[in-house]
Amino acid sequence: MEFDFKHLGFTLLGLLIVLNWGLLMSALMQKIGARVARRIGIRLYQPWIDLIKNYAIRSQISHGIMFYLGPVFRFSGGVGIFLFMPLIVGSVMWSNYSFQGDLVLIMYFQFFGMLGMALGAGESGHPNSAIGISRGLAQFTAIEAPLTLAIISLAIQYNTLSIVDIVEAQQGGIQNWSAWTNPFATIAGMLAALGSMGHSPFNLVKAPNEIPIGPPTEYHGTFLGVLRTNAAILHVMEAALFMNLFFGGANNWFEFILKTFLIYFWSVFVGVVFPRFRIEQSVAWFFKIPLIAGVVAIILFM
Amino acid sequence: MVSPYFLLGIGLGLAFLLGLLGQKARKSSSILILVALFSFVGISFSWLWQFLQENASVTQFFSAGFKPPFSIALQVGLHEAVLTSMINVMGLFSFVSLWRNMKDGNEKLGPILLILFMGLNMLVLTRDIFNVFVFLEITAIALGGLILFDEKKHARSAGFKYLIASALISTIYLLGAVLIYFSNGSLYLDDVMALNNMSPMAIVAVFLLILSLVLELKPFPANGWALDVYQGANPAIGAIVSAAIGSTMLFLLYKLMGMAAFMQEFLIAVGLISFIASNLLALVQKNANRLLGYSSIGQIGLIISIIGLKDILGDQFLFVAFMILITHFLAKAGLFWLSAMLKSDELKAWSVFRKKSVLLVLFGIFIFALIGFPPFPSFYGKWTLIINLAETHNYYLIAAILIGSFLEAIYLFRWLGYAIKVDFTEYDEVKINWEKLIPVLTFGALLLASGLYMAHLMPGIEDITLWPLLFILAIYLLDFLPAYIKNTISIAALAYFSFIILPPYYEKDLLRFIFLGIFAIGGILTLIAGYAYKGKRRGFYPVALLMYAGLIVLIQAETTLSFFFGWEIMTAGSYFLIIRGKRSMEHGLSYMLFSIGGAYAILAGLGLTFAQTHNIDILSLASVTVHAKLIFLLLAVGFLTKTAALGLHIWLPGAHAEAESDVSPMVSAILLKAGVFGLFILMIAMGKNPEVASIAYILGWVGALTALVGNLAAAFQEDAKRLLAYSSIAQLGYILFALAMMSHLGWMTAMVYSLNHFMYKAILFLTIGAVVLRVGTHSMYKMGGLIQRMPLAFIAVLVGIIALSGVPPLSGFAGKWFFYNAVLEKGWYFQGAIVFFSGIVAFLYLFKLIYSVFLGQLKDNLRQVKDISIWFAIPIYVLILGIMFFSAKPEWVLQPLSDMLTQWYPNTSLSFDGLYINSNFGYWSGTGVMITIMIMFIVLLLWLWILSRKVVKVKQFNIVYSAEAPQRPETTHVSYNIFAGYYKALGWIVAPKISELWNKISDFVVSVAHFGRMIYTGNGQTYLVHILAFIVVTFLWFLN
Amino acid sequence: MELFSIILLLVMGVATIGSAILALTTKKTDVAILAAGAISLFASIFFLVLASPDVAMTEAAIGAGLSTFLFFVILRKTEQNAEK
Amino acid sequence: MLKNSFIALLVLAFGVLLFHGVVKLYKVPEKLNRTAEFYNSNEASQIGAANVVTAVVVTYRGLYTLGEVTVLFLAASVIGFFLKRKKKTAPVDAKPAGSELMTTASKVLVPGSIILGVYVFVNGHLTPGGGFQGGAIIGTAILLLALANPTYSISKKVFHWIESISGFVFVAIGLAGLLLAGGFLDTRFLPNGEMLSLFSAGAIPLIYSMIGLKVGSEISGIILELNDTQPNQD
Amino acid sequence: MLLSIENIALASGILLILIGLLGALTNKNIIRMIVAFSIFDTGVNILIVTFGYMPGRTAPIIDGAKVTAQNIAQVAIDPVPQALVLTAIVIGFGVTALMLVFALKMHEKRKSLDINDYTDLKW
Repeated sequence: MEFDFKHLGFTLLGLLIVLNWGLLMSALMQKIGARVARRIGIRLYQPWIDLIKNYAIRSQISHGIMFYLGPVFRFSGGVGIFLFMPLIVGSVMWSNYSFQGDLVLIMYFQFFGMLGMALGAGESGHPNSAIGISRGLAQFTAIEAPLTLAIISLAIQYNTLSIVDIVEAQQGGIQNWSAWTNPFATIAGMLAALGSMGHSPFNLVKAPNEIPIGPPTEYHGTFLGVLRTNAAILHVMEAALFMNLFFGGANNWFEFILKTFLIYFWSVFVGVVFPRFRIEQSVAWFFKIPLIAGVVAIILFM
Repeated sequence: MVSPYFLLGIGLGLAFLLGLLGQKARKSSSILILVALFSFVGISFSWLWQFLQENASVTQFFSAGFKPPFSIALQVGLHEAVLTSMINVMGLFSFVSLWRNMKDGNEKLGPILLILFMGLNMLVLTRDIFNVFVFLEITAIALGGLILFDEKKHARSAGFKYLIASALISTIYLLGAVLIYFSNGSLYLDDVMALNNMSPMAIVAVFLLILSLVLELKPFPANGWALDVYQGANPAIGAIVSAAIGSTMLFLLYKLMGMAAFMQEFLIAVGLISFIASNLLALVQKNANRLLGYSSIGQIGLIISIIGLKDILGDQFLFVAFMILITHFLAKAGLFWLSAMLKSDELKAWSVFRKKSVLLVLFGIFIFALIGFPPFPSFYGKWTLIINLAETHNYYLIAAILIGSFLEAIYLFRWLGYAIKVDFTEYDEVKINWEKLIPVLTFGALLLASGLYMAHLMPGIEDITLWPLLFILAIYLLDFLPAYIKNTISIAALAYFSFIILPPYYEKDLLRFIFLGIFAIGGILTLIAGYAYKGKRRGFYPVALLMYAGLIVLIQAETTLSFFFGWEIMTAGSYFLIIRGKRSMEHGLSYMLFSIGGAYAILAGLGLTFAQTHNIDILSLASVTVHAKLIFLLLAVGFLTKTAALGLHIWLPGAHAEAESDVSPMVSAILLKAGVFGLFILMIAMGKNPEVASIAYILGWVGALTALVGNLAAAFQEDAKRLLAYSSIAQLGYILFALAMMSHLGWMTAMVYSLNHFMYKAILFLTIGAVVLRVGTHSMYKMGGLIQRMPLAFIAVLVGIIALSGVPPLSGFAGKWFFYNAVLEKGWYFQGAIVFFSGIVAFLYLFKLIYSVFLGQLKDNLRQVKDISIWFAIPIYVLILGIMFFSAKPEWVLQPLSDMLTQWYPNTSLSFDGLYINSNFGYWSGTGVMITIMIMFIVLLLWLWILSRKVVKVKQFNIVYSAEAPQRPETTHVSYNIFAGYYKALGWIVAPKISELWNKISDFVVSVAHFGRMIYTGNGQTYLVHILAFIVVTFLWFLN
Repeated sequence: MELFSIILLLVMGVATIGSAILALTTKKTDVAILAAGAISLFASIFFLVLASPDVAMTEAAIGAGLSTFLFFVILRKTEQNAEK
Repeated sequence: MLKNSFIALLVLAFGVLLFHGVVKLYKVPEKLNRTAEFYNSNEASQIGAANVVTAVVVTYRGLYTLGEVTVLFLAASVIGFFLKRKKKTAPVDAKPAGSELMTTASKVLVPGSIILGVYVFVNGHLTPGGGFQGGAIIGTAILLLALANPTYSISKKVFHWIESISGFVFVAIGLAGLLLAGGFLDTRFLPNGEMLSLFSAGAIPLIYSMIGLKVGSEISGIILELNDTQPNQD
Repeated sequence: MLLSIENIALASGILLILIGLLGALTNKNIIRMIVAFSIFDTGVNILIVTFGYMPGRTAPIIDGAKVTAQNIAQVAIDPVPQALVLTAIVIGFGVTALMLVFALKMHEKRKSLDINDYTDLKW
């Protein structure tokens, strides 16, 4: 497949849609969370206001070059996943740059942003950044274990590592979704999704910023804006990944929005119900049911 | 031919005449004795010359003009000529080494020594069984006399024990000799040997003769007296006992075994038991001379068993026996003479040789020769021995010999480690006198020369493999030059190699080209870092080049022998490199032990192979039919010790971490690939064999678990180099896993990992090493914030960890991508999942590494630190360029690799389509991804830059910190035990169970040794009881 | 003659073994030395009977004579040393 | 004592083995074996010594004798060296004279013994005995002398000279055999002479004389060394 | 015949060997050990000479009367064992002498002749 400028236009348009949907979705989720807790919650347009505010702040401080580059890495991570992810089934133009690499590329590119962020926050010299990052990394490894098994199971099932092909194979009705054809992989994957979305009970990583310190505090102004922008994109794309893998992908933007919402909602739903884990608990947890589900998923398709 | 009776005439005549000279003319009498010993050497050399150059035939000289059995015959043949030459050279140098002892009014010492060596000559030459008794007694009395002159503290009680033991033993011999006479009416050895069927009495007689000779050779356990002599007597006398008398007795045994073929099994058993037992007991020995005694007894035991193996070894017998004997002879004499220079008996006292590097080098040569490293004769001896034993299916003997050799290696290398590392200030300085130095030097040179000469005789060793060794010798002689000159020479040597020898391999054999490239170019790059070192860096260059020479020989090897040759040379060189580190003594030892264990496994495996194929071509492995599993396993285990697979890995962290800054990348990024290459060769040759599939499957699991444990352990390290070392273990685990898949994609993965690991591990180790040189500590929590002081280092580490972690767009991703495809194709899902998981774990330690060292708070004491040395930066950035190239244009490298691998795996799903690499499962465009990410990154960077041009750099402690402003960096740098929670959850996986297991094994062995040596009570009578019990037991065994 | 030899030898044998046991059991070293000398002397008679006069002479001169003498000298010297 | 009874058991086992493995196999030979047959039959014509044992020891298997001489030489060197007292500080007259009886007896016995010794070694080829026995007898004579006259001292140098020269001559005769006759220690480079006469058996009398002188002087030397260090004896 | 010359000699020889050996192994006094060794040697020598003995024959010395150059092969015994024993005796003396000097020298340092006192070197 060759590169052309029309493609670039569609990509930018897709990015815009995803960004705005991500912002809206995060507002929705906060609203839902608040309502469950019998609060009124934020206004739905609050994320946009926050974003603009952040970008508009004039005073900006830096702790050094890596501190500066950290958000760039992070942002690249989010955008990169977007770039390598097919959005709408069968559409060449909405499949972004997924022709350059397969599922393995996406799996590994996730780390790009994480690494950059970790390094940037690390240079801030704030002890809690390091604590948060170490916890995040630790938990992330645990999340990846069941997720890997689920992905391997899918790859065996569909005999491919290409997301496009996996999605194609699920077309033709709900009964063809991996969720039905490979339930254990779906269980493993969706449980892993809980962790990767970073909501309670797996939000210890962000815990340090509740006592108002930690990376998001050191990062403010434009940096925070960049990080917020990225978060919006990344959340949608993570949901999109699970959608593509387990729930038949999306044939149009409406389906895309609905499915990503539901997948994202799943993690919020769990988060509202369960209290937070300590890090060793969450690591251990991922090595129990999710891992077993993943193992079963592979055994079934071996 | 000169009549051997002149030896008698000269020796005795002079000894008798010297009484005339009296005490005044001591000097002239010493010179006369020296002349006599010289004439001995001359006579035996003249024989040697006649046999070697003029093809003289074996001649017997009869006494009194009658034929034997009515007179006594002295036989001069090639064997006798060789043995007498050895003995007489030894005699000459023994006399030289005792020169100063002659001064203290001990004017009788000279004649006694002369008579001793004359007696030894006669023992070798005589064909009369009773005459042997006479000269045995002369030897015993002369030796007793020598010991009596000894001023050492316990020499006399030791000598007394020796005398009573030898009195008992020689009486047994006397009985045997007399019975021989009564049974067949002749004392002439050739007569007895010609007997077709022996009478019972003759058999008993022969049994007694052989038994007493075996007893003279100190078999376990009837050898307490000998140990006491070694310990108690002057080491110069120990040298005579071990080298000269030992060799003579062995030859005598060999000679008399001509009539005792029925006792071969007995010799094998006794010899091997002595070999193993005395090496075992030596493990807990602290006294140098006694240790040498144990070692002597062990070596002699080995040769005894070889004499017993005469029929089994057939044509090769003489070669094997002589190779091992000559090594023992030269090395043991040399070691005893070295010991004679020291005042203290302690093993650790040998560290004073560090001040006289020549002596240290000699010590090293002797030790390596004893263990059987190339290029010394024992290497060829052991090789031939094992090969032939395998050929005759004597597998248990192989096991026994290798176990014994391994035990020997343990204490010898520990000792060498003491000499190289232990603090020597508390020991008296060594004073070198010429008369002590000359013998040691000569014997060391002879050892080297004989080894180099032997290489010519061996089929399968190309002469060219010896050139590097000579070059290294030359470098050693240049050791007085400053480091940068030697560095330049070394680089030039490797560069020469790279330009001349390397390019043809590109067409000929790409696999070898790649590994040679890694070794040669890696060698050059790591040596460039050596410019950062000031001073002379004594001893570094010879050993570094030794390692590279070994690696290169290893790759170039076409035969199993030269492969093993290269393997051992490489091991030796790397051992010295590793042990150069500050706290690396025990790590060097454990490295060596695992290496030797592995080498013996390889040796056994190659032996078994040869037994079937009768071919030393390295590819003959492919035609193995029986025992394929065992062979594969042995070889694999051998290679895995070098790649540090789980269970065999415990040496690596310490060894790599404690090595010098530019040595760590050598041994990690480069050296480990030797094991990978071995595995490649092994799998190429034997992979098609259906029997090995199950082992390959196990290896796959081992690889996966190694990766997991390695990475997890790395995450919990506080020492930067140790962290990287564990990381290497894990990376090699990936490679092992990938290789074990034995598929095209699997091997692609392995190749890509090998290349990548070479580059990024070299970058990381070089950088961290350079940082360590600047900051003076390995502990990461003592660093921090160095990004401000060392941007060059930071960028290098950043690139390194991105590449290592496999994050696109850098080249590490290629490995991950191939890995996934290979796993799916092969169907090793669970192992694959483990490896993948461990790959994620890698992020933990990579973050820890870069964060703890470069980010966080800069410590006060590091505020003035400079960036890494330019000499480190150059190779690092060259390697970064390499990574960048590989990342941007992976297909340029991958396509040839893939084509190469199709010769072994023609069916591949891999296809190259322009920038795209496709497999059955997925696709990937390295260039495309690189471009996409670069553009995106730059765009986003610009985006941020446009929005935030007025960024203000704040001070270090300007952070929001719970209403407090921190003052000290240490309190805000969270680095120590950063993954505590993770450790709580998964730490059990890396609990040091394996180290504990190895420790328990070694404790057990040591306690056995402790317990076993209690039989040596020190009481002469108990020793006699041992001897008598030995006689009774073997007699009973024999009567059955 | 034959019978005489046998009786002589029998007596000698008993005497020899007796001396040997004496040498082994006696408390005094000089008695042991003397007993050993006696054994040598008896042995030389054995040798004579066994048609080996050369051996007999040697045993008498060296075993019974010289050796015993040397034993005593050494014993004396050690006693002397011990006194000092 | 447990240990001693174990040792006794071991020795007993050794005895049983010796009996079963060695003595029981021994059979009284009916006739001489080939070596003995050769020696006994041909000695008279080849060597011409009346005492066949001497011919065997000195000529046929002369290396044994050379070995013995060497052993004695070694032993004498060591003994002589180590028993010698460093330097005598006490005055000579501290030593009392030997008893009257001893002195008188020695006057008779010493020359006799010496003559006997010389006779034994000179006639070694004819009668039992030879160099070692003769030498030992001479040594005994010197011992008597020393016992009788503690103060008596002969120059030890003389003994050293005799010892060295006789030893050397022995070796030289051996080499002469090698050069002039059939082999090392071949005594036939001198005429065999007439059987049973003193000057017969080639160089055997010469060799035995040398050995006798050497052994005698060695032993005497030792005794004299010891005499210098003899304690007071009462 | 049980009570033959050679049987008595053999029995004496073996007994001497065993007693000598036992003495060497159990006597703690070094000089006594050496004495035992010399008894042991004597036993061995008796054994050897007995082996070489042939009943009814005489020594191999030509006296011109009973033994002549012609009949010596029939009437005399084997000269070789005697030669061997001769050598063995002299050598045994040499060894004994050396042992004694050792004993003396050891005693000089330690003032002890007990073999148990010389166990500094062990293990």
